Amino acid sequence: MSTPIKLVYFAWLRERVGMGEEVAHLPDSLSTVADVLAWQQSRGEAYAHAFEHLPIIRVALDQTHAHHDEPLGTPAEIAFFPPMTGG
Amino acid sequence: MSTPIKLVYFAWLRERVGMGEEVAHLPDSLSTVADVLAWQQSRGEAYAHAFEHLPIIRVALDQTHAHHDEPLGTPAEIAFFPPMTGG
Amino acid sequence: MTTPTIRVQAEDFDLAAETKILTQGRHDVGAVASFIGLCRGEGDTLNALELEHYPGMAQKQIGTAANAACARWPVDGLTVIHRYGKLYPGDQIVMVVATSRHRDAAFDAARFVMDYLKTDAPFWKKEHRKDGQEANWVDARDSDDAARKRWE
Amino acid sequence: MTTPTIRVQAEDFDLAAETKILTQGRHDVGAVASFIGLCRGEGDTLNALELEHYPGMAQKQIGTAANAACARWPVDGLTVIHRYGKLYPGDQIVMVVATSRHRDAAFDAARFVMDYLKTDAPFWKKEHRKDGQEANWVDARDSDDAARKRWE
Repeated sequence: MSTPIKLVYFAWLRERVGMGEEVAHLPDSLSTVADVLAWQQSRGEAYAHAFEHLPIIRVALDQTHAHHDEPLGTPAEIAFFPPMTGG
Repeated sequence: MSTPIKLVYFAWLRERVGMGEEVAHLPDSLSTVADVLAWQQSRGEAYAHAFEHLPIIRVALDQTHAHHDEPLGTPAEIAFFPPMTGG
Repeated sequence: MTTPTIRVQAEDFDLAAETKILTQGRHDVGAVASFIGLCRGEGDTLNALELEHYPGMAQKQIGTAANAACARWPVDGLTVIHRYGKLYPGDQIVMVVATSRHRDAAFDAARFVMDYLKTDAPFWKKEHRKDGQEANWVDARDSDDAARKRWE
Repeated sequence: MTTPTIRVQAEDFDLAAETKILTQGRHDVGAVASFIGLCRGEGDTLNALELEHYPGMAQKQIGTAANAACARWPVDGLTVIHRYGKLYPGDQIVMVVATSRHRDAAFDAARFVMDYLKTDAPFWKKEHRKDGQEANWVDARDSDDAARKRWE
């Protein structure tokens, strides 16, 4: 089993998943950001709803923006959120 | 003889002419802004010095910028000044 | 290179006080460009705006934009403050102030930081309406992506 | 169309107070862009700056630029103040504040007014030096003409 990773959620992703953060063991088979997103979709109804429209979901690995096609690496924290609307 | 016109000077043009304003009778023959500038050059040493470098001298007719090739019209006030350096 | 000041906070801010910190006691600054973003009432339909942020990363992303501005233009001082939490119509949300010898650098740096912050800093706005309708998350604007791209 | 406020005065100004006049009691303003021009010390060589102006025409030219900005962008409020007389290093010379729903209009309007004012408003600066050398009139900068041209 892999090292546990902290997963954090913001805005409507947080609301749909039903929590702001969790600690999870990711399958060893996940090698890209896209793999992680596909895995999230498979984790039940709430996750499937939250991760329904993948193209609009942004991911940050250890607080750095990452494209879906980037390798996952070994982050301690993965964040999932919609496009940002600050300023 | 023509109507008297108020002539005003600013910055180093004012200093070279030796006064901030004067009232003068312009010759009837002057028909463009350039004509007025040439006339100023002919009015003695102080004016010749002030109006030495015509291309850098700006003119305003009744407080509106005028190019040297514009017709003089019948302004009540003509202003002469160097390029502006405000702001 | 100038080290920008970045703050992510719930409290209000004071542009005049922040400007004074950047200009006081130095006479090489000729230009101060600043920007304040305010919470709009949306035609009196908005009760409040809830600003969620990603602590740590919000500060980091604003810092990245601010450092890039200081590297790109001759900026003498740069301060960026972004609030989070519940804000009401008329409230201040964000401010940027940039100082420089000349105005072009100050204007460019302030605007650059605002454009990058809009698309790259992890903040999200939720609108609570006066009519009691369900609160909604504000959609990102395509024009903000376009604004960011003009600096590339 | 918005009617800008223009003042040409010897007295100092207060950007925060002028901003408050434009934003107070209205919740449709989302963006406030502002600029302040300060008197630089020129490496501690400047004693004072003397700002001469053409009364009447100075006000008129700033008004022309400000009205053009209000016609070109959706500006909600615009205030421009330019001082004249004797100013010292660190003193405020000029301010522009523009408000709008969105930031692009506010930034563009403020910068446009500054660029036009630099080349078209009848003000002249004379530098009085600390070393007692003869005072000199500041030369116009080519970069100011270029800045104005970018709006054409």
